[in-house]
Amino acid sequence: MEKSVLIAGFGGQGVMSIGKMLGYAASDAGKYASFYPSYGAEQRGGTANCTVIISDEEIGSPAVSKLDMLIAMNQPSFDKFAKKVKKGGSIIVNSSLVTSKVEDSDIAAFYVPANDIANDLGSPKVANIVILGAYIGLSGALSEEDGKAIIKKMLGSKADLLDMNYQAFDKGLQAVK
Amino acid sequence: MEKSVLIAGFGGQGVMSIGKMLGYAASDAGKYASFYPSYGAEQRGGTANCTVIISDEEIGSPAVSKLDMLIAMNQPSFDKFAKKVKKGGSIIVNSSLVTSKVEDSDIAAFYVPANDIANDLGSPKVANIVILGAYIGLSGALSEEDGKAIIKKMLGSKADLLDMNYQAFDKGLQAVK
Amino acid sequence: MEKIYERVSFTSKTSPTGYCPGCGHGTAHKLFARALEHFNLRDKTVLVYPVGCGGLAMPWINVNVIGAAHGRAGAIATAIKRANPENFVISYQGDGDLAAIGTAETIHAANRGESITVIFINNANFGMTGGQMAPTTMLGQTATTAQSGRSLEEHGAPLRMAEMIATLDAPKYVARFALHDAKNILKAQQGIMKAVELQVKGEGYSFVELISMCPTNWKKSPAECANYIDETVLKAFPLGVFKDVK
Amino acid sequence: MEKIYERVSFTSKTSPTGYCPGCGHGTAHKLFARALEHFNLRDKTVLVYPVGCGGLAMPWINVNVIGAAHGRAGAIATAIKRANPENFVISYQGDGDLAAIGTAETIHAANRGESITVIFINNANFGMTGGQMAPTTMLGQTATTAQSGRSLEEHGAPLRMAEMIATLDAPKYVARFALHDAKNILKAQQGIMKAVELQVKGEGYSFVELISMCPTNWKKSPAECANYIDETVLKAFPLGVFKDVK
Amino acid sequence: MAKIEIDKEFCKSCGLCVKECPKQIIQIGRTVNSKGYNVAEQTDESQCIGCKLCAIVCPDMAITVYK
Amino acid sequence: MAKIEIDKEFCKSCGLCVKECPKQIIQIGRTVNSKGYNVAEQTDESQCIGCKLCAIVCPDMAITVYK
Amino acid sequence: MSKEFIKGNEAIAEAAVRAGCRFFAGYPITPQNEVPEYLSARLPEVGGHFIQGESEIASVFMVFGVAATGIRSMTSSSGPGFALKSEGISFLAGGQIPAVLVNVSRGGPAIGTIEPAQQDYFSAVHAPAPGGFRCFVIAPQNVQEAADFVYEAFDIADKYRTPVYVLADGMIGNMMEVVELPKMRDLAELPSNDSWRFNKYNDDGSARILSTYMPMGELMQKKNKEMAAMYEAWEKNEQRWEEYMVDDAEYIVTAYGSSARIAKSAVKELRAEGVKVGLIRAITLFPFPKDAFAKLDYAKVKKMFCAEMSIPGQYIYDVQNAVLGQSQIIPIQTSGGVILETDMVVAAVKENL
Amino acid sequence: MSKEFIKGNEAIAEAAVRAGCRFFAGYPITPQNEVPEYLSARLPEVGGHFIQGESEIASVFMVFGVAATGIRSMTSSSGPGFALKSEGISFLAGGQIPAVLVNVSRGGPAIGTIEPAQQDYFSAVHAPAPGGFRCFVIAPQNVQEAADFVYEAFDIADKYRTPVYVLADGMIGNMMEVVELPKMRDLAELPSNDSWRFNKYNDDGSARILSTYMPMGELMQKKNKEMAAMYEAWEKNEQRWEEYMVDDAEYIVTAYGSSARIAKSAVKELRAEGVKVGLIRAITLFPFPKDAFAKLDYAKVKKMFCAEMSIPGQYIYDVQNAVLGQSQIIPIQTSGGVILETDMVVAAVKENL
Ligand SMILES: Cc1ncc(C[n+]2csc(CCOP(=O)(O)OP(=O)(O)O)c2C)c(N)n1
Ligand SMILES: Cc1ncc(C[n+]2csc(CCOP(=O)(O)OP(=O)(O)O)c2C)c(N)n1
Ligand code: SF4
Ligand code: SF4
Ligand code: SF4
Ligand code: SF4
Ligand code: SF4
Ligand code: SF4
Ligand SMILES: [Mg+2]
Ligand SMILES: [Mg+2]
Repeated sequence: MEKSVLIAGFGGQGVMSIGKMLGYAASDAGKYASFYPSYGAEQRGGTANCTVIISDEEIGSPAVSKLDMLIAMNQPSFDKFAKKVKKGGSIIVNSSLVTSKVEDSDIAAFYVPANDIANDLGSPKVANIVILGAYIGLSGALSEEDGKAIIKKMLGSKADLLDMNYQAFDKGLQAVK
Repeated sequence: MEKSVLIAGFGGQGVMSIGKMLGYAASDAGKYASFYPSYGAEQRGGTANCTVIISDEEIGSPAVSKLDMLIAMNQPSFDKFAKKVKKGGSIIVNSSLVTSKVEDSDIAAFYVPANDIANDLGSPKVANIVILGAYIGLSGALSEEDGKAIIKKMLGSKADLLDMNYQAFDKGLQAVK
Repeated sequence: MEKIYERVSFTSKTSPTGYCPGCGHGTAHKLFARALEHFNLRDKTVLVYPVGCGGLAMPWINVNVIGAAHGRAGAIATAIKRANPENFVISYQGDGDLAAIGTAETIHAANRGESITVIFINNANFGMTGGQMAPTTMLGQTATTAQSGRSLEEHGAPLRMAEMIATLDAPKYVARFALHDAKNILKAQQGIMKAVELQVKGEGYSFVELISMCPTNWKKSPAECANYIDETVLKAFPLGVFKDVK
Repeated sequence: MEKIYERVSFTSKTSPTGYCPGCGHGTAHKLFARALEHFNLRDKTVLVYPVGCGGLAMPWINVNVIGAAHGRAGAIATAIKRANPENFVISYQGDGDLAAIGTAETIHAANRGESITVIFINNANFGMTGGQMAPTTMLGQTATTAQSGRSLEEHGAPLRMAEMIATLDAPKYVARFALHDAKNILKAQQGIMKAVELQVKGEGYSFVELISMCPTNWKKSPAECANYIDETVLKAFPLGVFKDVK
Repeated sequence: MAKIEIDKEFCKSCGLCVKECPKQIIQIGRTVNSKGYNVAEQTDESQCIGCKLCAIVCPDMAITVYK
Repeated sequence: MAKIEIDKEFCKSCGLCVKECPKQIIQIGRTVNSKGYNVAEQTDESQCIGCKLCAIVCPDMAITVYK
Repeated sequence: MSKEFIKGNEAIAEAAVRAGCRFFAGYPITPQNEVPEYLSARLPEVGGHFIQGESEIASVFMVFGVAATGIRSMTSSSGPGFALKSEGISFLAGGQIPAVLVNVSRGGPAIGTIEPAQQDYFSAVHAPAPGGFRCFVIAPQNVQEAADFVYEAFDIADKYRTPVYVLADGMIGNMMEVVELPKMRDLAELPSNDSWRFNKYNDDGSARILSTYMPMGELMQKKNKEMAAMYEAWEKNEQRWEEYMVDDAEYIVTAYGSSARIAKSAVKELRAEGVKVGLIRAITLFPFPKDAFAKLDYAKVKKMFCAEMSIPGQYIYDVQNAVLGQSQIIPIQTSGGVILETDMVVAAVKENL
Repeated sequence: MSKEFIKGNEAIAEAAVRAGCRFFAGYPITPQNEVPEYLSARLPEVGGHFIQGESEIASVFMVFGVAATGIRSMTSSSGPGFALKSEGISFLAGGQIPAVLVNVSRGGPAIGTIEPAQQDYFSAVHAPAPGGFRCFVIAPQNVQEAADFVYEAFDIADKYRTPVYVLADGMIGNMMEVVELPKMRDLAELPSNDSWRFNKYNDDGSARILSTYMPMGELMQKKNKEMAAMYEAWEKNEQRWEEYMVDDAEYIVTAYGSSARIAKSAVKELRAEGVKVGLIRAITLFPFPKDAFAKLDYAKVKKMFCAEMSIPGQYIYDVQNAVLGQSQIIPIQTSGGVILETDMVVAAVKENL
């Protein structure tokens, strides 16, 4: 089993941290994982994306031509990367910011209004945790427990935020069920 | 016809200028000529030497393993280079400063007390012109006229010194006859 | 009503600079572009731009530009001006570029008194590569390669290029301004005008250092950056004209 | 009778330096060797010597030496001292080396305040390569690459490294002496003693510039060189202590 | 009588004009431009004295001033 | 009472000691050393005051001074 | 040993510390910045020293100075920075000083692009600088190997008293992977350097001279001959490569570094489709693993493919020199930050069956 | 045309002026000092500019700037100086700027020796800097060719908008020979550079950008492909070599530069003794004259000999890649300032008859 996902969005959307959390979780779960980031030359205002691969075996290319999954956090990312998803793959669309729909019928689409959910929870910052939940709900590469464990680990001393993050995670999971 | 000569001595003895004069003379005479200098790392106090080749054809290596002729202006040069002269070759020894004798019977030796001759002429500086004369007298690569012409050209505006230089040249010529 | 402030005529009409919000590079660009406009130099101008964030402006400014290797703008500008005296030559450089790797080129162009205008953006760090310590970083300021802050013992004090260059005989105008508020920006504009005029008149070398902010790597809002400059940076880098040969 | 002046104990007993007659490098070597002898430092010493004539002393001085690339002695000395604080580190450099190609390394070692002793032989030209113009060549002085003499307009003025370094915060002792007569040599010896002592006490960076002669390339006898220094060189390079932090 | 115009596509929401305006009549608004920045806007044109300070401080020449 | 000793193999005939000696009792002599240099020599030991100036100026530490 | 999910540049830095590296000097350049950043904080913790040089030149010469005192030292950079380090590398080789150089390479020439590429091959392998010397060059293909090879590089450097050049790329430097970091070395167990470090006086009290200047041709030639003999010893003893499904292969893909892991995916894909294809991955680039190519049965090999992230090709030239015309070699190349893709390799092979 | 007895370095300098060179920047280093020295006086005479840079780095970037304004420009140096020029050479190539680089090379690595050698071969031919680009490299064998090739180098540089690297050595630079210098070019007749020099505004008033920075991989790869195509064109159209007595030869000696003239003497000597030996001299080193080797009849060639003043061998590697195992190649090598001698070549051939 080898699963690739590309996560893309504006600089400030926590795209890189979702990717890293997936990697840490996979690592903790005893799997192989790679996280490959791509930045523009400009420090800000550009877009950011990363590719994460989780696998039971040694990983070949960390930057694949055809994706199992795309997480599109904003419209430009959707426009740029939707065509890189392979037939049978899926796209998680942050429908709070992306207005387009997935048109290819061979690709599964999951619309998760991550920013709205996060705002409803009272913390715009957890939009990326919502997405983390959605990814785990869908990909099968990691378990729910893996996801929660890594959230706990990442928060570290800020345990007071744990509940809120778990909630965001659960909302994400449910959104794709 | 290709004739090689290595001229060696202390830094201040005009070794390089003899070499260059031979080259200029050969060039003026329509021949091929090469002048290849070798300096130490120290600006002063070291020894200097150059190899001059005069030829009717294009010249191969400008730094030959076996010399047709050596001009040894001081003792260290004699010690270092005498063994590089080929059988049948010759050595012009500045016997004013070199006390050794050529021991190899296959090598012709010409002892020219260049500094003494120059001093006698009243100008210690023309010792190298004495040697130039000796070279031309011996090598056959250049004619007497070639030698005198180049002396004249080199002196340029200092024509008042011409006589003295011609005298030195002639003494050199005679010394090897 | 009449327009009393508008964009420089030859900069991009369609998009802003590529810099982060509040970045001093934008301000600096505006100021020298304004000076070129003022002296009608646009069609003679050759801009030597650096490796560093300052290079992002290159398609925006719409003057002839040549991209220097990191630190070498001083040498490139020198030579272009010597061989093409009809060109107006600006060298635009960051502090990593001008005061670290390019120290030699900077000092020797100044010492030879080349007829060029040097605009030096001192933002107290290596902006483009992600906030490493520069020779100009403040004591106590953190940087990705000085994570507990620059210290006098380990790193020495912030390097004052303008003062050092002012010790040389050849430079004609050496000054330092700041870009963190309108008052200072107006003074900087005057200084740049003066430096540009000097080259126009063929009088020699000028050096204008501009204390600038890098909100992204300072990890402060632009407004906080402005305060930091007032409270801290200007103590290490006093503003002023260090040399002005008439 | 008692010996009141003798050779330094650890320099060559069999041969003089490799320098030309009258060359200031020999004098400079003698002075710092004497200082090492005085403070009993020979067995701790690491001498970073340059590419340039100054490198010729290397087998003569009999201390541990490392040959720098041209201009890089400042960086090498910095790092050796940081990683080996028990060593006494001297960087010995010519003016082509320290003030041309090595400008950046020179200034940054000084600005960081490295605990090293820099001996700078200013002989107003590139000696070893045959008398090319250096940043320190006199106005009007001829050189193989400035055959009608250095000119202010084309080449700028002689570069005063000591003065420039004295504008920095970190250096503890910055001074210039001359080596052309006994009186000046004695003063230079004092300055070098002071600079050496500073490192011995762990107090930081010192820089001693020595105005030196190069009879071969100046095309003057040693005695004429001494006069040239008195009459011309010292006008461009005034002697003095530019910084002395207690 | 004076007014300013802010070019929405040039504004990067840095807030320096807000800080600088002596009349405190600029704020970061709710409009988002195509690059995702909330654009600065003038709140009360009538108070504008045309001092140009906002335009002078704007790193991106987003502001034009009329008087 | 003072005197100097000049190490012949160290002397390079630069003449700086000659220039420096306040008593003018050093000259470049006729002895040539193995490197081809005419060696400096003291002309009148009796006048030497042991001031060391000759030794101080000698770039090659060819001179030892006794007093 | 526990595993960590760690960024390539940080793995490189931590591995160096564990190998006993106690000095690092470098200058910022993307995509290797986390190496100096990490070490700026880490080295002081273990009693080591970090200096951000005023340039790449200063940095490499800082390493030259400290490595010459026997302390394990490293510098890192990327393409343009390695141009500036070239004189210093020449000094490390000429001075026979062990040190480790890490190139997290990007696209070129000149500033080029900060994205990953393999365009520094010739520079690393054939001519890190003028002068005709070589570095020992080793190329990791993933983060694990980046850590392992950097760790080992210090031992190779000490063994031969040579600079060892680890040729990585921006992909390896910037990606994170699950890695088992090597164990912390005890400095006391490292080989003694008292016989050669220049800042130790000899037992008889005489001084040591570390000079790369050889005024006499004979001396210089002697030294060149010694170096040439060392390179021959490497060629004999240190060639390293990986073979994957080569035994029955009719088609051989060869690659190194990041390209090799990508090529391996392609080989797996092709094997799954029944294509008899194998991979030869060069691990050491100098010494070049020419034995891997010499021992192939060319009667069986129908075609070879050489994949690299460089246009014009570079690695392919050394492959040609190893294959000596015994098989056609088809290039598969991207460059300048365009990443080689598994599909490209698969397609190239299929087109040539 | 009159002949002159002139020093190699001066012939190089004068030939550059006659070719239309009007800008030179350089930094002193033996054995090329007469090039800058001569030009410091000569260039102002013809309205050109000479600058002694504060370093080799500054010098090459001065040339970069001025050459980019369309003025014919040159720099020169020797080994260690070329290490420092490497980033600048990469900028010339990356910026597609015509310029001439002259390396009067000496022994290495590091400071090495100031005496002549051929140890900068790989650096010149394979990797003047990281980044995977090449220079057009041409190697004179005597002072006449040094002048001629430098003269021609400016035209090649303009034709391809590339740096052209003249690889000479300290022997050629410092010796004097009888030379016929090329004629003075009229600047007005040189090809126009208005289409590309960056300091001219476009006719529509828009500005020109000279940048080697390509943030997008695709752009960089496109550029790399264009450069690769140019190198292929060189390989097709610009290979140059000299053959001497090759037709009936059973033994082939190959060499370039100074070594080639020495080898030629040896070939003459051997022919006089009846040995059927010939010489292939590489004139262009990049493009490498591989056609010279491809067209040999290897059935007839018994053995080949490769002479160079470099240990380890470098030129021999490219010869191997051209010969592709079809003949044994026996190295004849000196290095580090030890001059190759005719006798060595003669002896090597005789031992292997
Ligand atoms: C030779 C070389 N070394 C390093 C780099 C990497 N680099 C790019 S920009 C930069 C520093 C930028 O800092 P600064 O000059 O202060 O400009 P800023 O971005 O702060 O405006 C560096 C080190 C490079 N491109 N080339
Ligand atoms: C990188 C490099 N560039 C140039 C040289 C050639 N070189 C050797 S010594 C020297 C200059 C010496 O001048 P200076 O430093 O003033 O020392 P001096 O000989 O005058 O004492 C130069 C340029 C070199 N060895 N390495
Ligand atoms: S990183 Fe700093 S210097 Fe660079 S554009 Fe952003 S704010 Fe400006
Ligand atoms: S050339 Fe000058 S600096 Fe060099 S040894 Fe001779 S006198 Fe001294
Ligand atoms: S012109 Fe002055 S008053 Fe008007 S908005 Fe701008 S800063 Fe405020
Ligand atoms: S200063 Fe300019 S960029 Fe900043 S918020 Fe105001 S208008 Fe926008
Ligand atoms: S010690 Fe004084 S008096 Fe005696 S010789 Fe020397 S300089 Fe002259
Ligand atoms: S100063 Fe020394 S070297 Fe010079 S002449 Fe006197 S003794 Fe000889
Ligand atoms: Mg900066
Ligand atoms: Mg000097």
